[in-house]
Amino acid sequence: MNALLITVVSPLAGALILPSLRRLSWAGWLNVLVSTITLAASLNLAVTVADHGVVANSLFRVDAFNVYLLVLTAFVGVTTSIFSRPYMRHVCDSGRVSQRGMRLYHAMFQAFMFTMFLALSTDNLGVLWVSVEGATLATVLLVSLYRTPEAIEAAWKYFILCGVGIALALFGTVLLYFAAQHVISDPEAGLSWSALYSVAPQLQPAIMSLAFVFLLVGYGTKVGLVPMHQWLPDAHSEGPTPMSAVLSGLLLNVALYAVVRLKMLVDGSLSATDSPHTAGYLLMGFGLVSFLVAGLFLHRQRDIKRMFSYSSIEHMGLMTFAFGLGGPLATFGALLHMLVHSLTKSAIFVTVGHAAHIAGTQSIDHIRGLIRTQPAVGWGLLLGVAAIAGFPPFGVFTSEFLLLTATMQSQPWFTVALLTGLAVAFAGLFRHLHPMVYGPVPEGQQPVSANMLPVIVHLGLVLWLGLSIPGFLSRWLDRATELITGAHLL
Amino acid sequence: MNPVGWLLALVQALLYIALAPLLAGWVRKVKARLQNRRGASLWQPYQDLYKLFAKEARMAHTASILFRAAPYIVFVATWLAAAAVPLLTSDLATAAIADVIVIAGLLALARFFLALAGMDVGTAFGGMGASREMFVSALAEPAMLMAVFTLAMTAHSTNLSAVVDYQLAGANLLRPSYVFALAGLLLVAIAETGRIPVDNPTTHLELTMIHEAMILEYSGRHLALMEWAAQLKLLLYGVLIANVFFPWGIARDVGAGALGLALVVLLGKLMLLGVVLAVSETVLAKMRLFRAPAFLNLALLLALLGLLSYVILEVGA
Amino acid sequence: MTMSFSLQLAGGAVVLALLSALVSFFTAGARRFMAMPLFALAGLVALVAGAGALIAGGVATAELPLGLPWLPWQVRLDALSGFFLCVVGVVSFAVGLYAPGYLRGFEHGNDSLRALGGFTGLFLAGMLLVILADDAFMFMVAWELMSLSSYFLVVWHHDHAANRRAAFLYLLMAHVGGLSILLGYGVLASFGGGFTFEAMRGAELSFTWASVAFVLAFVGFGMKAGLVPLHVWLPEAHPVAPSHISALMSGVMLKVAVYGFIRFVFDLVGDVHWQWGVAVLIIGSVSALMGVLYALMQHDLKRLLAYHSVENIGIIFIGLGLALLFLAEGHTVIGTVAFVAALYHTINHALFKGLLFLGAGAILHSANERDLEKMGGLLRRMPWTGLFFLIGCISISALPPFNGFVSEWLTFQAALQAWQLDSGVLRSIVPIVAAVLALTGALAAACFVKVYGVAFLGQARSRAVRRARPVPLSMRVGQGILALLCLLLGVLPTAFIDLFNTVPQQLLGHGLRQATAHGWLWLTPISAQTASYGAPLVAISLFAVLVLGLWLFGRGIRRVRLCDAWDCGFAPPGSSMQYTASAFAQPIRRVFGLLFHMDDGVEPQEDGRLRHRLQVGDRSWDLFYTPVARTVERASRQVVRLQSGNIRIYLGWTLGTLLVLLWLMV
Amino acid sequence: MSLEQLPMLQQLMLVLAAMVLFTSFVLLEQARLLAAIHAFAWQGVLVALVTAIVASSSEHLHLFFSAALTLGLKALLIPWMLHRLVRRLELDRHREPLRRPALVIMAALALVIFSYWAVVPVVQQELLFTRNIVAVSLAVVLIGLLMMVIRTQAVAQVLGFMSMENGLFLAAVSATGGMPLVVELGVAFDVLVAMVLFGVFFFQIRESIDSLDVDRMNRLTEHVEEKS
Repeated sequence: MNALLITVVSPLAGALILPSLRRLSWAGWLNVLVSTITLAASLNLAVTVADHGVVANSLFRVDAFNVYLLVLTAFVGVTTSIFSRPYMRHVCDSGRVSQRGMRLYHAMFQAFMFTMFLALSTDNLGVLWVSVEGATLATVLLVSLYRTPEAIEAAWKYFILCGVGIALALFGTVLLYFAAQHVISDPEAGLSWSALYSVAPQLQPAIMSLAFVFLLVGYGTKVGLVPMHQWLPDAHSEGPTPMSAVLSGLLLNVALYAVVRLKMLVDGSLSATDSPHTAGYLLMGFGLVSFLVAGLFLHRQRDIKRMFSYSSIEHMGLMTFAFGLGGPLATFGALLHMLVHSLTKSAIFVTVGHAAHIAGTQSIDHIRGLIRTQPAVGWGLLLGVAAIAGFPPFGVFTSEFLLLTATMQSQPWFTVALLTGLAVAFAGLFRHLHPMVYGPVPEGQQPVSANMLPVIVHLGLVLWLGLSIPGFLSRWLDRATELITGAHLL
Repeated sequence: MNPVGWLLALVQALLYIALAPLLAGWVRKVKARLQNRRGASLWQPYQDLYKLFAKEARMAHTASILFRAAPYIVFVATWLAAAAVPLLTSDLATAAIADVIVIAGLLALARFFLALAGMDVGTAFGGMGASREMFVSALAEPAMLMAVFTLAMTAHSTNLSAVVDYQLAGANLLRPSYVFALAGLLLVAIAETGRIPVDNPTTHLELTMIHEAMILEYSGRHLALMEWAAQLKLLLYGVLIANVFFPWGIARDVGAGALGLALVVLLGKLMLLGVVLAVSETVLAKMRLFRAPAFLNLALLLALLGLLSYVILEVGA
Repeated sequence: MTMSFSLQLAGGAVVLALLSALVSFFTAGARRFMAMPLFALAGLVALVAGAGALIAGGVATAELPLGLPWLPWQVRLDALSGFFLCVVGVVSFAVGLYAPGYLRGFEHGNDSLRALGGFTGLFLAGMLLVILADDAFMFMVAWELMSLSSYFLVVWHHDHAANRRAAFLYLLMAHVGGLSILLGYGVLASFGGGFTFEAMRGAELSFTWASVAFVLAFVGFGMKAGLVPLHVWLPEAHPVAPSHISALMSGVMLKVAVYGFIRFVFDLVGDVHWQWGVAVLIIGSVSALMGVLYALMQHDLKRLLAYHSVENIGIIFIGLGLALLFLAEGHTVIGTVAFVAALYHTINHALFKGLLFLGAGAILHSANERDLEKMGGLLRRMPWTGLFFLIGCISISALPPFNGFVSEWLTFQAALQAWQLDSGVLRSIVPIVAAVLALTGALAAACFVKVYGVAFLGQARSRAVRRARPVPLSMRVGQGILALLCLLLGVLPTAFIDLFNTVPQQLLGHGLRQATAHGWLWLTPISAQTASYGAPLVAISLFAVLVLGLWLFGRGIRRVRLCDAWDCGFAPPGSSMQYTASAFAQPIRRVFGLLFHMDDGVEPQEDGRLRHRLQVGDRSWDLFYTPVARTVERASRQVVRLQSGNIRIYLGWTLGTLLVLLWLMV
Repeated sequence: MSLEQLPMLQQLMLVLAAMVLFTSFVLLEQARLLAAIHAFAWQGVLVALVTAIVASSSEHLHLFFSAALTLGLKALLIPWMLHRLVRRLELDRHREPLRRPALVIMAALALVIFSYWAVVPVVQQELLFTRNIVAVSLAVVLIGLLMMVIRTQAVAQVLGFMSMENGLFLAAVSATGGMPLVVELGVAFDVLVAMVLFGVFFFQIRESIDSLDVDRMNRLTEHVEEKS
């Protein structure tokens, strides 16, 4: 319990303390420190959960599913803060951000982490909603941190689109509460996920499916499902790179987490009706469309960060599809994919940040000859993209293998679409990657001081996961799978 | 295999190199007669060879070692190929070593080195000759293989002596496949031995020659070996046609009488073939190089028809 | 040597390969002396392991603590794997000996030898693991490891945009092929209930599903093996890699694809159907013919060799197709003959294609030239390479007494048994395939006369070539081993077929005992009276008569007088008057003109002189690939309309989606 | 049950709900920003009234609190902030007539009918008399969204967003008699912060493209053909 409190509270404390610090260097280190404390606490929490199954009280509920996301979030938070310390200094020295901007950055980084942890660990769907909205509010100012017209435009779109989406999600939540009231007498418990889950079969199917539409559109906007995805590439490409890393690596996961939790409820209530899989089909549809469309988008990119944000959309679509598919195998694969995608994608964004520094621009046409200029960055980008494109021995391949297998067993004809999508996306990524990493060096291009530690750690982990999934992790994921689908895989 | 058989095989192989110039001389003689010339004597080819062996060999200083090795390889390969074709007796030891595909392979080996030798000196004509030779043979070789495959399939064996035995044993059927195969093989033989209308062994007009262009740089014993190999090839094809399609008279047991008879019959058949060849060379004119494909495609077509008519008409029946 | 020990040896080979990769990645100093020797050692160990497996002829399995929690990597060594271990091992061994000398040429280049050596080791490890894999997951991991590392090797010279493009094409097609294979395994797995090969063997498939799986596997493995029309990556990717890598890719990696196909179709799917045989036959013969014709049109030596790989893979698949056909029709003996022919051609092609690429590498190393039109007279500059290259040319042209001839002879023998088939259609298809095979062989001979005549004979056509130096000893040894093996496999087919016999024994349940029943002199695939080939005797008599002839007439070798070329009495020819490679191929280009996408014309140079321009393109591009690319482009151009940039339109999308969903749900 | 049986208070409440719907039509139509802000304030008042009535007619007492909250936030604070912003941005003279008012009204009406069609069958078996207000509130939400779609003016878009929030609140009150308190507080807090941030953004946008016309924010697009 304390571990949980520390996990949730320490980022909040950080968010409050950090802006008051005068010395930026201290702020950077303190940022790392807070994240590390959080990580330690979350690991402790994970151990507790592994021992006792569920840690819960009136407001919080931590089970195998979300504790695994908690640890992931904390971990990516740490590595990103390690990366962001020198990176943001460099940005600040180059004069693109003021001192106030830096304080804002550090505060909002921790605030964002706080909302993430709150959203993950809470048991109350209302609080979940509040904190996801809070995440938007915390990050929107960071997106416009550079104050360029593009940045402000991106922030505005991000703000409006996500605000609207989240508002719709609130409507869905209201309907959910409405449905719950007939079953649960205590109004305070009416939004408690565990309470709802225990009575899911009694919830009125009609209301639940109506609610799910709103919730899906709402949280789906945050997940970045086509056609509500338009904010995502803008926000990723214009914000500072550490922000893109956590947005892509964490925020999308959390939104997807919310969708999955709600799907579990809806499935429970629809199980009696004649169309028990409606929610699953919706997810599959959205997932597949996002997957294919994003793959096509990759072919016409001019900005490197936009490109990778589209690849995030693509992978989110894949996971959504898998969760919609249901079944232990698909769910296991999706959970694993969440993990490896977050690790890989944040590593890629870190590398991209360095690449952009080297070339002095984000435009793909002007990033050239990275391998010659700075082999570490070039190879990091190359291997990262190879990993995200699903090449073994990296972990993404494992999860995609599982997903394809599951699809083939339940919906054989979807595999064709999936494979086409994979091939198209792959071509889209590499056709842009090739000229960037290879080829002669443009004159006057100098290596920069790059901190590749996060990249190495992340890719190393992904490689390990690809070669063999450690026992504790597989048991862990399996328990999460059991929570979601009610069936063991192992 | 009994030693006698091997001895016989050796004798026969020697007989081949002995007879080869004679056939060439005969064809020339008949041709001359048809053109109302007296022509050189039958033995002229032997005298040519002797003269060439006696002469000193010269070689361009741009030529490499391959240029000198080639004549021997060409001659030996051709000779080995010939040694596997039943000449007098169908019970031939060497036929088991090299079946018909190997024979084709050995001929191809000879051609390979012939062409290389043509390119070795680095003259324009040599390259031209090599190019054309390989071009012609590329189209002729499959036709030849198809033609002999027809025989092989009917006899269920690619071993020539087995094929001949099968022919002799079987009642004298009229097989449609054989008609085609024979026609195809005749055309191939003309093309492969460099006769009119595909090539002209007597010309030295730069732009028409194929075989001659390749051996243009040779002299002395090298040239002799090359010429001899060419005559050997002619004889080989002649015997192939004569003994495989019309095997009557070939000795089936190893006895002096039978062998003698076989020799006489064989000579008769070869003379006949020579006349046919001479006549055709007299009445036909040499084709342009790019008409040759049509000619060879016809050969390939005939051979394939033979094969197909076998698998369709004769197996089914 | 027991089976399990061979398996351990194979594992050792993998470890050694990885070790050489590590050495090159992490140490600068040791790389020069250790990496490549380790690589060669890995090849040798793999060869020994494979040979041991072939001799012992059992099955050994093991589990590695890697992979999925419920599916650890399954490893299995049987005769088939053993055979391909031999193929991989022998070429890798030769390459390992060759490479140190060759790499010296790169030490002053600006590409990192670190990556080159490292990925070479990974490449070998990947191929070995593919051969050892016994479950689909490990197979795919190893397969993609192979593709990925070879891609890094292809793109190693990444200064030219053309190389980058080639590498991209290669990786893309490798990826697509991998996905197709994965799907094929998926079909088997969903019927067999499990991703271990053991479970797949037990799968009961209807003809339709079996055919679906077959087609997927055929496409996937065919894409890697380079069957027409899936071959386009091959002539692009192989030439741009360093030559010893090209040797590995062309000589070995394509064989790994063949291995995959055999494993999938003959082992996992089990009962085959004649329709598949026909499909494989047709594709195979098309590949063989197209490959050799396109090869004839090339004048970049490595590109030409790459196209010949297409041809030879086609020949291998003709053999496999015949095997499928006869096995499906119940003629086990003939099917086995065809199968063995395919195996034999597999190892043959590995040997002589490796040899030829190493030779090309030697030329590149000492004359820095890939273009035939600039070569000439190299035989006198580098006699050893010249000799070995000649052996390679003879072998690949399927001329006795070298190895290429044996396998084609076996294939012909199998094809000649077509009369035993019941269906008239099949009976008439097989002979046509045989005709194509014969045509291919003849064209190949023509092509290599062109290559050898233009490159090694005649006079040098450029300065660099005129100055070419012999290559260092290590490179010569590497080529020499392969050349010697080409001769051995040509002269002693019976011995080797005895060795390979365990493969059909295990796979088809029927050996080829009768092939060697008449002693080591006689190769009699079906029966002595049907056909026999005394390869040793042919070789011996060739040699004996040659010696005799040299002794008779060769006494005058000293008595050859050197003079200018006669050339019909024209002026002594200069190097520019020689027949060029394009000129050599011109008659064939003209006859088969329909098949090529030709751009042929005369254009004036800036210095006013006229120059002949000739480009021969591959038709399959505009037939298959350009349309696909165009479709994707069009689709993406449509899709980006979603990102119009106007926030009100975005909001409109949200509203629309919401309304549509509500309408659907209520 | 029909209107006759309803007590006066509840009839009044239905009237108020109808008024809320009407105000959002007004918002949609209103060309002048200040007037629109006033309309929005009135909407807030009405929602607060509805909440109060529900509170009095039912036993959830915390609804009184949330009614007060709504009144303070939606009817006073936010309109006041917007007012200040508009004055400081010198937009008080700004008027932006709709291009096709008739069409917009038709669309809005269609949305009302649609939301009735969508919601009512779902809440039919519900006995709480406020069930039809759910349809109204959904309509308010959708109209707010529609307003954001058609209005090219950033402030107007924010108004649309805020009226969506009103609709949500109305739904919460009418359908379920208010959310749990913690959620209400959270939502209120978020809305407040959001409003502050909107204020910040108005100025940022103004200084970047010296206008608040969202149609002129179209730099970020993949769609190069049309973009010059």
